[in-house]
Amino acid sequence: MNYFVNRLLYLLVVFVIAISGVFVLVNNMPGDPAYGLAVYIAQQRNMQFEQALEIAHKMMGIDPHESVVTRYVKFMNNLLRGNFGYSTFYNTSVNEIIARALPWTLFVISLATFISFSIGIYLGAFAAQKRGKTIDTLISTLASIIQAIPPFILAVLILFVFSVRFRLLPLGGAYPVDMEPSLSISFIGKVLLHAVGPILAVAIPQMASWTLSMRGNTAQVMEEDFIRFAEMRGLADSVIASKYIRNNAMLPLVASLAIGIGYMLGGQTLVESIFNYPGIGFYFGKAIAVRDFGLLTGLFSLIVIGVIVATFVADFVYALIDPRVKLK
Amino acid sequence: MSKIIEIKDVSKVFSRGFFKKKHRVVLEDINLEISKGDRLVIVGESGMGKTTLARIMADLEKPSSGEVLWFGEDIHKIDKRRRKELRGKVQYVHQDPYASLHPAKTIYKIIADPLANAQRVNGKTLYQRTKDLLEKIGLVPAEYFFNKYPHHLSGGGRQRLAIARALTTDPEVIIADEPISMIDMSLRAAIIKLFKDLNDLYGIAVVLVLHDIGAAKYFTFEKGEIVVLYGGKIVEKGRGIRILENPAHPYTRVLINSSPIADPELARNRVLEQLRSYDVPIRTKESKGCPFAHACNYYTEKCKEEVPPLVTIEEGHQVACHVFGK
Amino acid sequence: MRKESLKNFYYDYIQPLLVNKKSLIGLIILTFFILMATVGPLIVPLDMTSNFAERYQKPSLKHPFGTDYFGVDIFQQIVHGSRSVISLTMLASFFAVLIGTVIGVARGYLEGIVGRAIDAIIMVFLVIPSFPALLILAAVFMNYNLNVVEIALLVAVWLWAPLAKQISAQVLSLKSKEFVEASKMLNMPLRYILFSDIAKLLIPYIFINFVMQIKGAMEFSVGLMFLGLAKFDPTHWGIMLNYALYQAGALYTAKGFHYIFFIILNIVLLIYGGILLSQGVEEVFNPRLRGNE
Amino acid sequence: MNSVLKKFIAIFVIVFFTAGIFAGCGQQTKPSQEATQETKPQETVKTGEIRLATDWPFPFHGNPFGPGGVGGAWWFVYEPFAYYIPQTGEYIPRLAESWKVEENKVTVNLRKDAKFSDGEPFTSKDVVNTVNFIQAMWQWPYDIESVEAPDDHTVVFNLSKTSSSSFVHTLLTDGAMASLAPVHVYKDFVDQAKEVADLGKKIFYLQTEGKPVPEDMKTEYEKKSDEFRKKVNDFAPFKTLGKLPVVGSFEPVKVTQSEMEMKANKYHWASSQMKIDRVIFKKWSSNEFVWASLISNEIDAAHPSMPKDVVEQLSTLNPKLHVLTVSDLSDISLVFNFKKPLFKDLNLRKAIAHILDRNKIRDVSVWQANSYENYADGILKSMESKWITQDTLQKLTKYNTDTAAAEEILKNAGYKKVGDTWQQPNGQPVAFTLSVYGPHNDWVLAAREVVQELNSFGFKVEMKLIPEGMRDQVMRSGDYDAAIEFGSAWWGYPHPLTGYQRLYDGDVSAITSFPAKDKYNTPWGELSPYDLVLELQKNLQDENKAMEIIQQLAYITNEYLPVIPLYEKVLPIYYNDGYRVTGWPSKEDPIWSLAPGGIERVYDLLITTGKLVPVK
Amino acid sequence: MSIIIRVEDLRAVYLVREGTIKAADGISLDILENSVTAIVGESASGKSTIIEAMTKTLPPNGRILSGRVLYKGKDLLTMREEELRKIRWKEIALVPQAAQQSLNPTMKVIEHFKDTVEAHGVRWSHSELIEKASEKLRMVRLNPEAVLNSYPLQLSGGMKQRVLIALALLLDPVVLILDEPTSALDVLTQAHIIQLLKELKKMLKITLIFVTHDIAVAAELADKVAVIYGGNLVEYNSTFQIFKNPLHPYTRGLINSIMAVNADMSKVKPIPGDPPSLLNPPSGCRFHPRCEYAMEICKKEKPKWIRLDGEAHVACHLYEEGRPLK
Repeated sequence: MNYFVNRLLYLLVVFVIAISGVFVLVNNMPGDPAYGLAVYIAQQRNMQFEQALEIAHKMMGIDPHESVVTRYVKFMNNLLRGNFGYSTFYNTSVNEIIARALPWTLFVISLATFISFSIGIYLGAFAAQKRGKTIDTLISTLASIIQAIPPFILAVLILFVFSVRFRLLPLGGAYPVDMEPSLSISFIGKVLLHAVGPILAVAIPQMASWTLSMRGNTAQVMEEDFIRFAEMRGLADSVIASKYIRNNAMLPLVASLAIGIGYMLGGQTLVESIFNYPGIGFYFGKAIAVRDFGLLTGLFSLIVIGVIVATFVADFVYALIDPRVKLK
Repeated sequence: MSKIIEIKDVSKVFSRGFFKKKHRVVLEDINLEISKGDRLVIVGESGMGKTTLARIMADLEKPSSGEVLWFGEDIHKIDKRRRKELRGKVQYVHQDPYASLHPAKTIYKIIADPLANAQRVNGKTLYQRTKDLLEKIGLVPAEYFFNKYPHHLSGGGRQRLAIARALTTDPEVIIADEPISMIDMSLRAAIIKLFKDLNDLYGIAVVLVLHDIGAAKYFTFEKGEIVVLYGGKIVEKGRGIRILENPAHPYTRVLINSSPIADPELARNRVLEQLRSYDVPIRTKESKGCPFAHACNYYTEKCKEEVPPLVTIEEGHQVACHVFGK
Repeated sequence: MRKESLKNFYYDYIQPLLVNKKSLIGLIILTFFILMATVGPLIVPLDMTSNFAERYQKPSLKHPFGTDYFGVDIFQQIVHGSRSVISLTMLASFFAVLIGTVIGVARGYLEGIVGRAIDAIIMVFLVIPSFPALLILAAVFMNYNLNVVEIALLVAVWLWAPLAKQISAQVLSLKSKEFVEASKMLNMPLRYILFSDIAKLLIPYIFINFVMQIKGAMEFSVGLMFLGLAKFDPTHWGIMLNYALYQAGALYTAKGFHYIFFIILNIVLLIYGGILLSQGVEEVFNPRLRGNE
Repeated sequence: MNSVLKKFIAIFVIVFFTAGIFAGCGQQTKPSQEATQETKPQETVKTGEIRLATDWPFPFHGNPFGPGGVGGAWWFVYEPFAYYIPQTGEYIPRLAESWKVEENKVTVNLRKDAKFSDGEPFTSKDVVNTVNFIQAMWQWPYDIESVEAPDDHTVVFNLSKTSSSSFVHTLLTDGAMASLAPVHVYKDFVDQAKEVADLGKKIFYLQTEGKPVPEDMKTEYEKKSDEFRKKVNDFAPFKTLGKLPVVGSFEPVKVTQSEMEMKANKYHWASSQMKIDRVIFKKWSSNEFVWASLISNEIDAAHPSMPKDVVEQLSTLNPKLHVLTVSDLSDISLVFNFKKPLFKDLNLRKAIAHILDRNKIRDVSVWQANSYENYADGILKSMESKWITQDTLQKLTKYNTDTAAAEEILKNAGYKKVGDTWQQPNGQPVAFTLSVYGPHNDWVLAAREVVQELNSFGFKVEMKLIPEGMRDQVMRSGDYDAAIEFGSAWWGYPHPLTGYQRLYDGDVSAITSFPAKDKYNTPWGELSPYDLVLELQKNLQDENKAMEIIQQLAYITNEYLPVIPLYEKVLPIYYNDGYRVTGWPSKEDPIWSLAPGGIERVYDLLITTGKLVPVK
Repeated sequence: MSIIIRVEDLRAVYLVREGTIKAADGISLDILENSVTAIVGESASGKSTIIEAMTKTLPPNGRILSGRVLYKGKDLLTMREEELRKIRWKEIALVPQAAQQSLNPTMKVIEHFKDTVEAHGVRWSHSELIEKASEKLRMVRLNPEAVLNSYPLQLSGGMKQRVLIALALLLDPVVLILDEPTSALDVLTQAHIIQLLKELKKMLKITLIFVTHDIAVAAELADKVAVIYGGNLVEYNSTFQIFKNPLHPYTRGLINSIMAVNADMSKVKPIPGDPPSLLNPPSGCRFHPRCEYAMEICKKEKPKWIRLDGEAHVACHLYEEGRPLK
């Protein structure tokens, strides 16, 4: 238990440093969210730009003269209370945006991770057991090639092929607006259908990397003495493959699974923007584009918290499932 | 000034846990001396503290209490430079020659680098000295090995190489931790022989940590001392041949009794002495009594309460036992 | 002696890579691209004059990869663009590996409060998501005219942390190795222990990471061009792709298939070469590394 | 371990399903029960639906004063007094039945059958309140000195003396003036709005008259307006009322991040003619996304810029897709930063005008656009013949693509070509950066072509992309050498004044720092374009005088090249005919010219006049 | 006594990056029922290869080139995998050398027992399983309650070794093969295991084959000893004969180099040189570079496997054509 307390304190320190770093970074970002509005006002009303800017600042509730330190103290203070700040662009609290967007992102990444993990584990173990055979070469070559495709290219291709060319998938959104959200089969079906694109874009590269890691791990575990001992005991291949090889090869991956989910929170910007999917990444991209610093810091903090929680959970899960760690 | 290493009242406690509450006494009040040209064997099973003792002697670990003197100077009180100077005189050979040799360096480099560092030589002299050293420990022809890597050698060859490396600083004492346990039976004698030769021919004091009583006997039957450790304490100490032929402590007896005998007839007829327990005792600061009490077949109530002192039962033979101490 | 050690080096590090199928193919691919970047522009001329009427020509002898939306030869652009792609990618990977190694080794060797502090720094860079951070950095540095080296450094800042973490773990285990202890016993100086004993075993590891970084650096550099941080280079593959996908909409027209295909092919092939090489390197060197643990 | 792993996976599955369910429920901003249960007027059931693409703020607040307003729903929701068709110059009455313009006074007679979508009648009180609201919130338009409501259906606007003559047009056609703040929705704010607006006006008039403004008045105003603004900004009718009562033809009923659903206003005055009772907006996230939506019939109409080949492909993939183009009343230009010494040299700008092949640039960038073949006179190509006399044209330099001419100009001015590179008279190479806003596809394509042509001529030009969200800032701060930007543009009011104002006393001059107040040599003597613009504004009603000034401005613009226009932007409008809706007017119909600056007006007009009908 | 396993001309190799390791090169051996056979050799001499090839459990890079292993008249090497699986463990159980890593680290000990039982279609209830497992664990002097619910890493090296033996005994096999059962164990534990095996042999009707590099262990336990050198069988004789009258020079060297506790230390004589690399084994007799009796023919011709009087088999040119060892 001491270990976890220790670890928690350490992660807390890391968190504070990271968040402060993010804050400094965002606050040094050039650009003024009120600029566009000011240009518009100045042009429409034929007034001096400086004056228009002042009006725009007031309209958006931005105080450009507030010192960075004050802002920082305010921000940290809010964060302590679980308040992620205020979005000037959306004119609402970041918490509300997170409440709207996070479930979708979590939905996509957890489903994508689940799918890619299960298939990747299976394929990796399968390939490793057929090491050197054609099927192994095929699987690992394919996985490597998929890994070589930059994710945004993959996302664009998926969108084009499935939504545009063959019109199999709906374009954009999380569900059709003319449906009432409910637990009905048809609604859940629509939600799943809308999520297929983003899920594929996340899951395919993931799957490739799980496959390759699992293949490597399996190959390593297969060399272990206890595998040969299991063979010597006359255990069936299927039992060895599942209980002995797969379980042991999977352990390190299960830990990285949790961490992976944390990291994916931050990596959704491109995919969600391409698929127009209303998750965290979508808002993140928007926040950068419109220089919504409040939203930006808020989402950044969320992602950092996500990664840290994931790291912590990974430690915990790993200790839970691996007796070698548990007993130490 | 013939004393090279003196260990005075050395204890070692390993602590762990967040508040360092869990602890384990690994060594307790050890006193030892090594003088020029000595042979010393530390025997005992694993977990008895022999490796820790050897590492403390070689200053690879700090004792929790007590003094370690090299050439009469407390190594934890002298300055770094002096310690460095003295360190060359005390060398250590690890148990596992696979791990103690750099896997990606050639044999030439493994010897020549420290040689150049210690002797401040280079060029042809370095080459010649490296060659001499390799030949000295029996890797002949030396040039054949120069561009080989450790994994090209057998276990015995590797251990020789590790010994050769220890010799680069012209040490006055070599401490070797289980130098033969990772080596094939047929090559073990040769390594022990090498240590004996180093001792005989160059006057280097040798401290061997062994669990193999036979090897201990081979090393000390001409001269040298044996120290038997149990539960972090010296239970018996004395001239090698004397102890092996007339063991006083019950543990020493069991140890000798359990050692393999290379004679089928004798082996089949011998009766193994069984202990009451084969567990390794875990001693804490609160532990009382003789560490062997829980396993000893001769224990008395006294053994549970009082730590037996190390008493001399004969010239050059000390034992720490309430029962056999007299 | 020297000749011998060269030979040894060849047999220990080069020859196994040539024997391993994966690393051999990877090496061939990478060599091909490096040649393309170095020698290519000298051989292949670049004519960027647009010719709208000649756009989307199918691959032919005259235009091996066809022409793009502007009617410019795609092959020429790929060849000339490889220079900026490869220089930025390689530099960024190099810096990432350099920073990662130095910090990782330092962390591995330093105990106590300094070590924990370095640990925390590594962790900080691990928990800040790199891509969004880079987006912001891109905006922050937008008005500085950064040169390739500076941009590579900027990219490397977000790549080194995982490597540093791995290296520090490696060093932590290596420094308690018995051969390191032996070097200490032999009074070997710290620099010898760090740069000869420890670094020697990290080299294959670092190399693998270097190759792995190529992928990350490649993606980042393309992203940076999109964002306008890196100096705009119309033949940079990332920009070509941007033109193809977003400006010219080549995906949406049957004529433009080859346009996108050849750009993606080259990007994927380059990264795939790196992946193959690193897989090969891992296969060749890791057993030995593992065997010594 | 096995069982633990299974548990772990089970937890995992549960977590993602709950996440999904959470995501499903409580996602969208939708009216509360109260709104849906309201008794509906008896209406014939209509089933027409049209799908469009646009943008809107999300979470949707329904407050036009809040950030983002109501997005693309604007013209469906807020009707102006009238629509103005630029091509015919005709005003189509909407909320106004008729109006009378007198000296500094506009009297508007409101339509008597206009009702809000919740059944409340639309009266002159709503207009008064709206004007107070805008003035209080936006500190604009102070052109309106006061507004009165003599009866429920008459509004009298008293304009200030300084009000420009084009303001009447704005007043009549601007969607903001009539119905933004219905009294029954904003009832808690009415008095406060009037108080703040009056105070603001008072200060403004004191300032324009050059009189001192008492400090306490200023502070009072600051305090009151801040308080008011904060209150209004926080007000989200769509959320708090659960509905958005609108006077326009459609009312938003359900809004998500990616889609917005609007239902017809049953009480709308044209309701009986409308055959379409539902509008679905898709989020316009990127042009490619809109292309994809058009191909797959996800939307019925949109106006993205699209390369030629994509259009061809689209038409083959979707034969129901039609395209037409209208002038976007704006042009894309090469603009210079006159703070950089390089561009102060007119010779260089002239040479550039000769080097560029503007037809080629147009082909690459927006192929449907109108090309400026010869001139750079600051008047849109499509309007040139209307505003520039033959006589004037004779006087203008023709900038046809002619590199030899360019070379000659440069050589005469002391430039030298050394190797492949042109050098300035001071020995420096002609080198600069061309900045272009990254997210605008057509601009980037144009920039690439410009850079390419200039480089092959022997200049050293590099291109730089301005990241998303940074355009105004970069351009305003003058942190560029040359750039691609809107040049002279008409925007809402199709008169050369708008364009010249932009060039010499507005946005473009703000970013280029073109010395507009300097005097320039013309056949009419030494003239300053800045003065000319002011003069033109004063003489707008006097057509002859205006024409004369316009000739002079055209001359200066063409000869002194504050910007080089590349092509006249057009709005390509794509619509699916016969998939969901049909009845689109012919491509020549002047109604399309209403599209620039608010294409939803066209859709609204087509629906409310019953022209667009659902496909059976 | 009848022959239970007959090995005929067994050849097995390992494929490695550098080439082919000829680990077992023409081994022929008869194992008698209910006897204890020791296979003695240095590390990498091919001794483990023999038993692994016999049971077809070579590591993935191992290949059996030729030979037959007849168990009760059936050739194990050509037997179908399914059939072989049934025989494995139920009739022939092999306890591998690496006892430390031979248990799945993520499974409790009890699950290993369960797996093994299930694999052989034995239908025991859970309580039956516990009972049987406990019985076998008690047989190797382990506390079943504690051990069964432990993870492997909670057990000491000696305990793991005993767990493996208990596991091997679970289905009452006919033949029990142990690979280095005592190496890497402490003296007392080693003696303990040897004692245990002796008792097992008395208690159960079982054929025991074990592999060791310590010929002293063979002396204690074995009825017959087979000596392997460099992948070749060099001598096969009864234990008593081997120790009394070693025929092959290597066997003789091996016995002379033992540092047993009862030995005359002045006669201990290490074998010079290093064991051969099986990648490029020496020509002719593989021992010739280290053999003090080496003749010209030894370099060229491989000695034949000849049977001398009694049970003695040897492969040495000294005995061919009736040349007696002097």
